[in-house]
Amino acid sequence: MTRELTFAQAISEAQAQAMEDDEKVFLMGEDVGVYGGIFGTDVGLYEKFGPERVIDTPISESAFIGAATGAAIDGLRPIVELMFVDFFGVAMDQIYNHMAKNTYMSGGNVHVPVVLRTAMGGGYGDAAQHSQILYSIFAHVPGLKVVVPSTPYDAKGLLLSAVKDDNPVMFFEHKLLCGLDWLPFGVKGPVPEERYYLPIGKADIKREGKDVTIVTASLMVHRSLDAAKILEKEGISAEIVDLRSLVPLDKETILNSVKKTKRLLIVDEDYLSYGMSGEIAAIVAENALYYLDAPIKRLALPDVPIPFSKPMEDYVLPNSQKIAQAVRELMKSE
Amino acid sequence: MTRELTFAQAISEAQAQAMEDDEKVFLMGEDVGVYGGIFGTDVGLYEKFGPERVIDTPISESAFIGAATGAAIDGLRPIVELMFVDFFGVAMDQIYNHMAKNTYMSGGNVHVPVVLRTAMGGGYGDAAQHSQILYSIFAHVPGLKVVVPSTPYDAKGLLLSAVKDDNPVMFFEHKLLCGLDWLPFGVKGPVPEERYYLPIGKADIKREGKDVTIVTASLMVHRSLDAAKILEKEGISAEIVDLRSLVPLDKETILNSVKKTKRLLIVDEDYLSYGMSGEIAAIVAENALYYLDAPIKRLALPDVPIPFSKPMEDYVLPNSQKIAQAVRELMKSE
Amino acid sequence: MADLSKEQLLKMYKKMVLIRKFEDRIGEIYGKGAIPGEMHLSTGQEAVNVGVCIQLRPTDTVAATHRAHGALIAKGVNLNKMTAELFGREAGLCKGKGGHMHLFDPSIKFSCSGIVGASMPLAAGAALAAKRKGTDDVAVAFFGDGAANQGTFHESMNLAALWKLPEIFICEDNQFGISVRKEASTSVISNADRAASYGIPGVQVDGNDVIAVYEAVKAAIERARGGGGPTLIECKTYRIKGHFEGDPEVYKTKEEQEEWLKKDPIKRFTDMLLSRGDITQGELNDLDRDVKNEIEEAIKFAEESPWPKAEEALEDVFVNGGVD
Amino acid sequence: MADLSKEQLLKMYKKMVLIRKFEDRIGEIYGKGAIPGEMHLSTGQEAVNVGVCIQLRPTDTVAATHRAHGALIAKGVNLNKMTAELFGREAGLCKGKGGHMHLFDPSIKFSCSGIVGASMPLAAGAALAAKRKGTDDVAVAFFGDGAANQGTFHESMNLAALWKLPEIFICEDNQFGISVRKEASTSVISNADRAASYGIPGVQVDGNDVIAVYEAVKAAIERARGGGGPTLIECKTYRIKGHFEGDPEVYKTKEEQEEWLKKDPIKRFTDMLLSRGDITQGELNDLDRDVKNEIEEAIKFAEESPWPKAEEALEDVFVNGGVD
Ligand SMILES: Cc1ncc(C[n+]2csc(CCOP(=O)(O)OP(=O)(O)O)c2C)c(N)n1
Ligand SMILES: Cc1ncc(C[n+]2csc(CCOP(=O)(O)OP(=O)(O)O)c2C)c(N)n1
Ligand SMILES: [Mg+2]
Ligand SMILES: [Mg+2]
Repeated sequence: MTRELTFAQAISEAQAQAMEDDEKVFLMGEDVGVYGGIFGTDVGLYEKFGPERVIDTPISESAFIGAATGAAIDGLRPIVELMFVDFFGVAMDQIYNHMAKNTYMSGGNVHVPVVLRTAMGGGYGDAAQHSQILYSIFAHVPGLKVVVPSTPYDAKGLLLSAVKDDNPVMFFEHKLLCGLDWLPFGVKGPVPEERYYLPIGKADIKREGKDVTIVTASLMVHRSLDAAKILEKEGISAEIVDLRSLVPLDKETILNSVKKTKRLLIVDEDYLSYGMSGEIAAIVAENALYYLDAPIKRLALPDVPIPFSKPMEDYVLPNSQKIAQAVRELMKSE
Repeated sequence: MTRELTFAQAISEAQAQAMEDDEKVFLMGEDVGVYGGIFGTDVGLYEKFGPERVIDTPISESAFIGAATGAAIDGLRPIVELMFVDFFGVAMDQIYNHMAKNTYMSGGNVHVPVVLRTAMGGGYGDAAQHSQILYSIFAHVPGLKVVVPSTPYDAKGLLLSAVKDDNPVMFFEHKLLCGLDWLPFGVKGPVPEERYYLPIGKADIKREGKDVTIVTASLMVHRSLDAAKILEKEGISAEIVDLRSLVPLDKETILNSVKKTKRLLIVDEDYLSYGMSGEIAAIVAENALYYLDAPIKRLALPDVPIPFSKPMEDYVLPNSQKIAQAVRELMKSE
Repeated sequence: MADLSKEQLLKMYKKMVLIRKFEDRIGEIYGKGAIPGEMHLSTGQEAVNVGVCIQLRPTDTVAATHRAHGALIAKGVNLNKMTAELFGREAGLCKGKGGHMHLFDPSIKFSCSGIVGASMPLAAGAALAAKRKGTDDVAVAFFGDGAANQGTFHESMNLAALWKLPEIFICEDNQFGISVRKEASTSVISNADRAASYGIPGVQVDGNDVIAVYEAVKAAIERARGGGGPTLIECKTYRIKGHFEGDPEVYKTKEEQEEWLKKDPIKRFTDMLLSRGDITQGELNDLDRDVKNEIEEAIKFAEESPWPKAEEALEDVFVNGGVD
Repeated sequence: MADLSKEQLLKMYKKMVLIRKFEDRIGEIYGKGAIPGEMHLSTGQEAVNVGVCIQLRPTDTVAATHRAHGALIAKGVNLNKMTAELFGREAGLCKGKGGHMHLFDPSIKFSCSGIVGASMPLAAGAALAAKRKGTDDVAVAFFGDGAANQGTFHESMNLAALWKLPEIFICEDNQFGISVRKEASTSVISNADRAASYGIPGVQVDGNDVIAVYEAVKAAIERARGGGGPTLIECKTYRIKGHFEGDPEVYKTKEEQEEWLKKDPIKRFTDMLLSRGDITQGELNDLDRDVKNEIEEAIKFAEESPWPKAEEALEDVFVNGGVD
């Protein structure tokens, strides 16, 4: 299995295969057509499936995301793209009061198989309204599965599963993973050509270790892997749990890892307070308190909007140096 | 100081006094005029200040909440009402990308003194789209102060401070506190006639105790007080920390109480995961881990939309019996 | 009344009376505290609901509002299940999870929402699905005069017009959004005029005349089924009761209320039916009796229905189905 | 060109050239990687920005979009501070916190936002403030043809019309929302026609003719200052460059692009000025030189400006002020 794809290519391939397999699947969103998606995730789909199945929408997120819900209720399987998650505020009602709740409110009689894909993340100077993570908000409100892949392999396998899921799935794609020219970083990795389906709700241990557990997701998995390499040289062995989905959350994998290593760092690019990092900490404090050899530590975006200027942006974003440093402190503390 | 007001009356009085004191203060929202606010919080204001300062809006939350931000930047001090917090999804972009961030994005050059008041909470059969708490979402995104009063006294003093604050303040009013005929519960309490200003960011110990700390807010303060009475008879002394604001969060009061009692229950009417209960747990797990004699416990709304039917609604909402039971379990566990 | 048979007319009459009498009873029961939450009744607006829904197929979609009983009954719900849902019982349409503002009946493609303006995008989605599947089904979005100032109105109307979706926009102009008069919320006299912003037909009809509603909607349905795209229809009516039960209605005048009581759509339709000659008061009385029985049976059904198990609350957030 | 003095005309010319040349330089610098994030230039749309903003007072508000350089310069920003902000420096308008899409200059009541459609409610608020304070200031909202399909368009237009707010809605119709042509996003030919939905005047002008823009806006300003309420003006123009720098522009045709290059607003204005007789090429050359110097000075200022301290990132979430 030597073929390597970028994260964006993996997503586009998954979408193409899902559309080939099922007439009911179609894609809509802003600039998903000829442009191929602002982050390259839809390249080739318009050419392959035409304007009837790869639909450019007006800039009316409430209308077209709501329409995705309506179409899903009526038996289709829309993939709908919210260009940046930062724009959720113009369409949140359709997302959380309808897409997410119609199944429950109908007593399970209505199914809403929508995949809502969205780009997230900072690190390239796009400032306060185009750099956010925000997945914690969607994980907080019930009724949405929340998927946060970190590798091309996971992205393809989870996206194929998301399209087959009979529930609304929100699918978060970190821009810096995509592998575009104008963006820093980018990941490439082996991706099988054939279809494969990864279970939504299973975390993945991206690196085994014995001294400390780092629980994280998406881009921060890569930052943590880099940190682990630094730490290895210092004799610290870090285990990295890639959550892969926030809902359902794989508590078992988290708890087992913490019980083994006895130290927990949570790394989160989302805002620190009232978010993912707090939830993971709480679960461990409820269920594995006495296994801990040190207080839980969190490294997340401080509670400030994301500043434009590079020194300030660097200052607020977690990176491998800061992760390594946090682990060092964690190893010293008891 | 014998005069007693309902929670709704306290809010209406605070608004009246704020408007008397400062020409720049005005109120807008849906049905705030002749109707007096759906939850009675604006009664008398229209009669007193007229349609120029107590303004009924069209049902266009993005427009009028955005307009509040625009007017505040231009030197006014709007109070704006979002009838139910459940409707935030139609206006979230204006709230979190603009009202909350313009100060920061402008490098502190723009001030946004808006008070965004909103009603929250369940317990009267209003189901999945009209019963939510959601304060954790606003506490997660930076730039908003988040105030969650539990008593008429606190409501007046905190609202007067909110109007004087040069930052956007989101002010959460639990419907069941308001004291309306068609709603159950309701609180009345002593409220001074004169103006007084409570600091935003200070928690309040609503009951001292030594065996266990209950951290909570809004209506759940009352449920916890009832639970404490039950527990007292069983020889358990519960201390109740009323957060009063989630942002700023008074970590000191929480930590001091936990260090004293050594046991922590968090009671939250918001959804369990990725919210307030997790954040409080995380702060304690980071800062007071070794003081704990038992794992942290959380009692919150499970991660389901709020069901309509009474037996099911009762089942998901925290109440004094469940709180008492959770404390009993906490006292047993180590 | 063009092509309407006697049978159809009687069916319309019966539905209108059913809505009225049913809601009267629900109002009573709510007043006694047996139903929790809010309660929005559509008294006086029956002609709109019936004029629209009577001519829809079960496979046509309806997305309605917080004031949805009328549309749901007109669309052909099983009244027993609907009532059980209002009562929060296990046998309800949604097993008691939805309640008054969240009534779902996928067997007749009906949904509603408590969020003002939310019906329009959802119906656009159903219309898109019909178009993509190549059926000639249509989707109807009900919304109020208040909702017409919500952003979703504009976005959905543009989307439906642009994509020529078979969506029909029914504005129930009952002249109030809670306490706020339409003149105090709306910068244009008739919302029908706003159709021009999307290059689609906009029609204003007397919403208290069930035949007028029927005919305007008929034309819109034909247009939509034929691929001609959406139509906006404003139905002028009046909210006879408060916004919700318990509303003090301080913002209404007595004169206005009385004026509109005279235009009661059921009274008007009754007079018209009787004036035809081939329909007798006796026939109408029979229908009234049937309606009464149906309602009492539904209430009995609901009352006898067991309460859902409390732990049921934790089910149905997600359905099974997909990859494991 | 009615009442415009030579001095005013030259000022307009100078602003247009300043915008063009400044953005050319910024594009270059961005291309070299010295500015991060996205970069939306307004090349070809200078006549709109200048035609509108040249006649505003410092106390009139402008709320602009992600493509805001033109409006900000036309409104009278200190170019040094603006440039320093684009470079992320301490001396920037926002101390480096805002950047290209979030430029705030309260001294001239200017703001912008990276969220499509967000300017309209914010400007409504400024207009409401002016009205409440009893000044005759106005507020201008800039937005694109793409933004005109966003819900905020409808909501703000209705609010402004209903409350007769002194808000002027400037639709910069550059024919694209990123890669999507207006015909593929908009169900009506001219957004100016949508004014009818709010009972306000809707005007379409040639957005590449700075005088035409000036005159249409002048009438709207007079109306607004006089209490007559809002106006919607659609300025027909063309986005000469990509949506952002680096856009491959696969969705444009060469012919179309060339057609529009011929209608370059600066070229057209220059020809018109010279045809007057009292303005000479020499005068324009002098202005061109001034502009060049101003730009180079601003870039120098920005480059020499220190970077903000990293820890500054934690400041300014909240301001001091209120009760302690
Ligand atoms: C987004 C949103 N805003 C506000 C409300 C509160 N609300 C419920 S019904 C209503 C009035 C709606 O008026 P209209 O659309 O005319 O419908 P009607 O009640 O007259 O049938 C309001 C403001 C809501 N449910 N959703
Ligand atoms: C709410 C929202 N949706 C989508 C975007 C992404 N986006 C940025 S600019 C743009 C196109 C805007 O088109 P238009 O309003 O015509 O302005 P122009 O770029 O042509 O100046 C889009 C879709 C956004 N910033 N905000
Ligand atoms: Mg109405
Ligand atoms: Mg454009």
